[in-house]
Amino acid sequence: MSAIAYRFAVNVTPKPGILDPQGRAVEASLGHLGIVGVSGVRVGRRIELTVEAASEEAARGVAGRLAAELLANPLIEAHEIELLGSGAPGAR
Amino acid sequence: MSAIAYRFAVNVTPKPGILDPQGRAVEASLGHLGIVGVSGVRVGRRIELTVEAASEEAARGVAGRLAAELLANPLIEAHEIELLGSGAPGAR
Amino acid sequence: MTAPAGGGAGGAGGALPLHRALGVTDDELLAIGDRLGRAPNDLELAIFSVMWSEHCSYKSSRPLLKTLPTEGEGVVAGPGENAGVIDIGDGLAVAFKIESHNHPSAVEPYQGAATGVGGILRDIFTMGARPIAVLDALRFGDPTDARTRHLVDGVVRGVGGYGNCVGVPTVGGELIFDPSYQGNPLVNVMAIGLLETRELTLASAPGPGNLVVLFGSATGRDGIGGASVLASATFTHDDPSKRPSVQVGDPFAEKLLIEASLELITRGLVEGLQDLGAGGISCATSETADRAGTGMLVDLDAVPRREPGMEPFEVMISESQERMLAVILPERRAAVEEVCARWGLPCAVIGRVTADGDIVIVAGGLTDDGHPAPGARELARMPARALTSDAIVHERVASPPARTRKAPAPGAPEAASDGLPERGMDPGAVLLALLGSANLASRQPVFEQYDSTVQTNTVAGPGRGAAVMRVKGTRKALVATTDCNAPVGGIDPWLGAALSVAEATRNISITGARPLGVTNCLNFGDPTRPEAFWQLTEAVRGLGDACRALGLPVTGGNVSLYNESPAGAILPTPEIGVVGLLDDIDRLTGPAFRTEGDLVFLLGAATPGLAASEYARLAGIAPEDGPPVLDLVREMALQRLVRAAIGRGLVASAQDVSAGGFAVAAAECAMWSGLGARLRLRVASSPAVDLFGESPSRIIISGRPQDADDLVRLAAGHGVPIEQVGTVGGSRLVIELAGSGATGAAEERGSRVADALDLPIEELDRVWRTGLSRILGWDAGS
Amino acid sequence: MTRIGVVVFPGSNCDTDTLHGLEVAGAEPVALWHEQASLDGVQAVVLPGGFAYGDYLRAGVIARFSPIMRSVSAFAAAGGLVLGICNGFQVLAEAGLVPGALLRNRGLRFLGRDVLITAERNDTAFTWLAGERRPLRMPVAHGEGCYFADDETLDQLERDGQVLFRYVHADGTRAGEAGDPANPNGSLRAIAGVMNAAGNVAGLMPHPERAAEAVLGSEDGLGILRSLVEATRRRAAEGIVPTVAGVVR
Ligand SMILES: Nc1ncnc2c1ncn2[C@@H]1O[C@H](COP(=O)(O)OP(=O)(O)O)[C@@H](O)[C@H]1O
Ligand SMILES: [Mg+2]
Repeated sequence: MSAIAYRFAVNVTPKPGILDPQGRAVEASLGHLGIVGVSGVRVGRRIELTVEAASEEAARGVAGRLAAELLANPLIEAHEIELLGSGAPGAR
Repeated sequence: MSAIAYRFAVNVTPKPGILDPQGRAVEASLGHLGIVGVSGVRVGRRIELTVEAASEEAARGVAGRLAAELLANPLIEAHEIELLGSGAPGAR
Repeated sequence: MTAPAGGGAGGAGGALPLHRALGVTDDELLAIGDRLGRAPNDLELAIFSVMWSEHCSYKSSRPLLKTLPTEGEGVVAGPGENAGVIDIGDGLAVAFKIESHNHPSAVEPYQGAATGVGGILRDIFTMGARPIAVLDALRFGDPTDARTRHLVDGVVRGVGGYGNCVGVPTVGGELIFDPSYQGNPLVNVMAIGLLETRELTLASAPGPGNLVVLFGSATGRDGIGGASVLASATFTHDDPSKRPSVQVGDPFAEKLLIEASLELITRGLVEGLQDLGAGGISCATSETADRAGTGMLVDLDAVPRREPGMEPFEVMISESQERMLAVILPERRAAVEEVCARWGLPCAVIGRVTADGDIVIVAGGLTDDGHPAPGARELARMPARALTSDAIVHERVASPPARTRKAPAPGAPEAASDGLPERGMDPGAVLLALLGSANLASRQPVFEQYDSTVQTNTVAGPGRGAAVMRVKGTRKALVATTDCNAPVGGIDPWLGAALSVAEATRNISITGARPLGVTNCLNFGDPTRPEAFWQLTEAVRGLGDACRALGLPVTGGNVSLYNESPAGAILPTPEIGVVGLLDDIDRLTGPAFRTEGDLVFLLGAATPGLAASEYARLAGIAPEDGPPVLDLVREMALQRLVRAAIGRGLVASAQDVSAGGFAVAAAECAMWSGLGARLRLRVASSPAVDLFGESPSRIIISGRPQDADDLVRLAAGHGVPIEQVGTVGGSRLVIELAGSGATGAAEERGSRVADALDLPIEELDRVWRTGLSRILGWDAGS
Repeated sequence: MTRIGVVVFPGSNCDTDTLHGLEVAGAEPVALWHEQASLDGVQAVVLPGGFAYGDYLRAGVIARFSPIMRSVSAFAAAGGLVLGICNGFQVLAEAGLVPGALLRNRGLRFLGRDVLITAERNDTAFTWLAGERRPLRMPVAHGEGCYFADDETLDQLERDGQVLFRYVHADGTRAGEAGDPANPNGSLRAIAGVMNAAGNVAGLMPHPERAAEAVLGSEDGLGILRSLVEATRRRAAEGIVPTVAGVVR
């Protein structure tokens, strides 16, 4: 088949206004590390995956479905999809 | 002061060869979702943060230290730093 | 000396011959050649290096372990199997074992501890037992040090992360801080399982022609060199070249592995079952074959892999987690595959059992009837015995240190005394300091990160002495604890080990249960150092003596050597795990006082010796002081007495006197019940010894006034001293000191020592409850 | 006999506990494998605790796509009684069968200990035998139990009586949000359990099945299990299985 392998990253971040205790914990520990000037820390997930499809659009569609249905919880999380590269199937 | 606010993302992913149980579980569940053609799933973290510094180099340095010492575990995780944007301090 | 040829080619580090790079000494290389009748090739050498590591071969400790008593009532499986198994009646048996994961946890605390839990659980369900409990015994350096805090945090999260997910409750353990563990923390994990006796499954590979099945996770490059390099070489955490590729645990896969393995066993589908741990496929194949006197033909290509391009040696010694090896009859293949598939686990036939006693590894596949396929290459051939039971044994040299008496612990106050500390004056202040101290404060901030109630058997979880699990479908309960008195071991390793056995079994007996057997994890230093080997030798002697005196079998255990860092060796730490059986759970007795007006008794009597006590850590000791003595005959009599008294319903509560002494034990009885007590203690030697000394063989019990005469008579019949020391009641703990020694020490020093300790329970409780979080810098609350 | 199904996902680890607890509560419990579509004719369904699919990614999210969950959703839509405990609650929330989401505990640590909760209502199929507004003691054991919904939703849940359990102090007063040890995970408005608008699907984080026998130190959870079992029995007797929700008097 003429499928191409697309590598995507799905970045999932807590929506603004949603509690992010992990981000707060990172900020709280900056002092111990002697790091200053850092703020607005938000901790989310990054999922990298390869989709084999006939076109970038098709591949993006699959990644998008996966992101919306599985990887992110729309109630609390935002997500964006980033194309990392593409190539022949099997070669990652 | 002449500090500028730089917004970074730190992407933390399991190193190649290191077992990634989460990625494996996601892959195993794709069948139930009726999704085919997805492989090589790796689950990591994405941390977004703002660094105030006089220059991009300086800001990147701070983000890098934070990533290496706190956000990623160098034994099992790789990380990369991505500049998301910059602007006047306080405006995120 | 010139080493025989053998894999000079692949040698890492240029000039270093391969065998040495792999940690194989020149002598060992000769011994390998002897057993093979030729020089090993590189693959064989790599396999030998792992199998002959201290970790897998017990080459330094095996002769010592042979001296331990292993016979006992009901023992179904003892040392040599993956876990000890003891019959508990009703067609049931209990399997238990303790193991270390010290060095991996020092490198990567979360994964090190997590995979430690995973490994010991596999030892349990390999036997056909469902894991029902985990206990974690942890030792670290200075709790205020940043690196220690990082380790504590990671290890605790790792234990919980794994145990919570697989659904085995963590019901007990230990958390001890001592400077000697600064560079080398200890992570020992004990697991307990329950099985129907008829389902006992052994790790052997009988029946030439049987299939060898590998199931569970795919094999990756995890922990390559881990067993040989990591677990056997002196560890420096700054040396990146020693950093192996870290093993990552997958508790979800383990949960599936438990269910699949137990289903295979219940349905009678396996002839033998063995988990894969250190040494990976090499170890599992050779050990199961050796136990059955068979050999194995291993089809390397059939091993499911996680990564492309793995070398044969990597496949053979990989320590990828969550894998099992089963030996099955050929006709059961489909049924086995069906079970694995249902649980979502990869499963592959990787070889055949053979009759010739050799482990033979081939590339290129096997024929259907189990012979190397045409064109297949034989990569290695080694007698299974040579890899396991006939591995090299080293006769190490033991010699006691020139000065066995150690200086007081670093950081201990200069001013030494066997009285009450000048600074403290008030014994109440000393008690509060002890209750809030790193080693005695409540461990709740740690164990509340564990699921201790899953499986709905936990009658007494962590926090108040031994753990108690009911056995569903019976009136019985299993009682378990871990203990180790390492500080005394630092002065006298025989005594340290014997005291550990005494305390652990006493913790079982005070619930009313009868100790069944002992498992142990011997954490020691570099055995090539005569002093460290002497410590090991003495500790094993102490362990054996105590178990013989108390009539208990040692059913298994684990040895962890080379626990040293540039800062020095750890205290000799023979961690003891004990499981006991309570026949009637209605008789279960706890440490907390029960009823206002009950009388309080002290069974046994204090003896002098404050060295290595928590009090000494706080206050220092007189330079000439030593540790307390242990009389194993008295200990046995005491434990018999308390079990008999509980059996007759004469005891409302029972708490043993251990770390922190009488005062701390009494405070626990009070805090945990919310009931105070007014006690009067006759001082025999000095106030510090009677209040805070840790001499063994003492128990505080409470009982109804009308049972006092029976109790006194029963104690006399057992030859155990008993003293009525007071009454339960009120909201304060009052301990008055009476007798000739009460004021003598104070007068000598010309200082004023209060002769009574009088504190509200609330205050005791607050100090005890908040101590650990404060010391570790963990913020309380959520 | 009242047949109540307990769904077994790969990684469920409270399935046998829940089967046992339901039996103690008087039901005939039936294990339901995640890959089956049929509910085997059970009269109510419980999603048990554990770590379905390892709880990897997000607690409960992968389990939600199991074949059996399609049947559970249909059963719920038809009015069948469904209770999710701990991980089961997380699965229900991910599946949208109950409102809200369960975030990581605010303390960022797994927490296993006894808590006190009260039933906010005693007229539901899950609480009518649980004990009138009395603090109930039972264990929690979870890392992701912080109940979250936006303010509007929270107001609506309170208004419509969909808040089923709250964390409380010993005197029965509602626990605070962050920093109050009585609220183990920092749940908003101290919410420990909720139900759907129809009142036939409920989830809670604490484990009633671990507090269903005196030997385990508390029987307070038994009332919750018995509520479900008895409500199911009555509905069966009335020939309404499954049926549109209801409040059991
Ligand atoms: N790391 C730990 N994990 C779980 N439970 C622990 C841990 N450390 C201590 N505990 C529990 O805390 C209590 C006190 O520990 P310890 O002082 O060693 O007990 P004991 O004096 O009864 O031997 C025991 O119930 C023990 O099981
Ligand atoms: Mg102890």
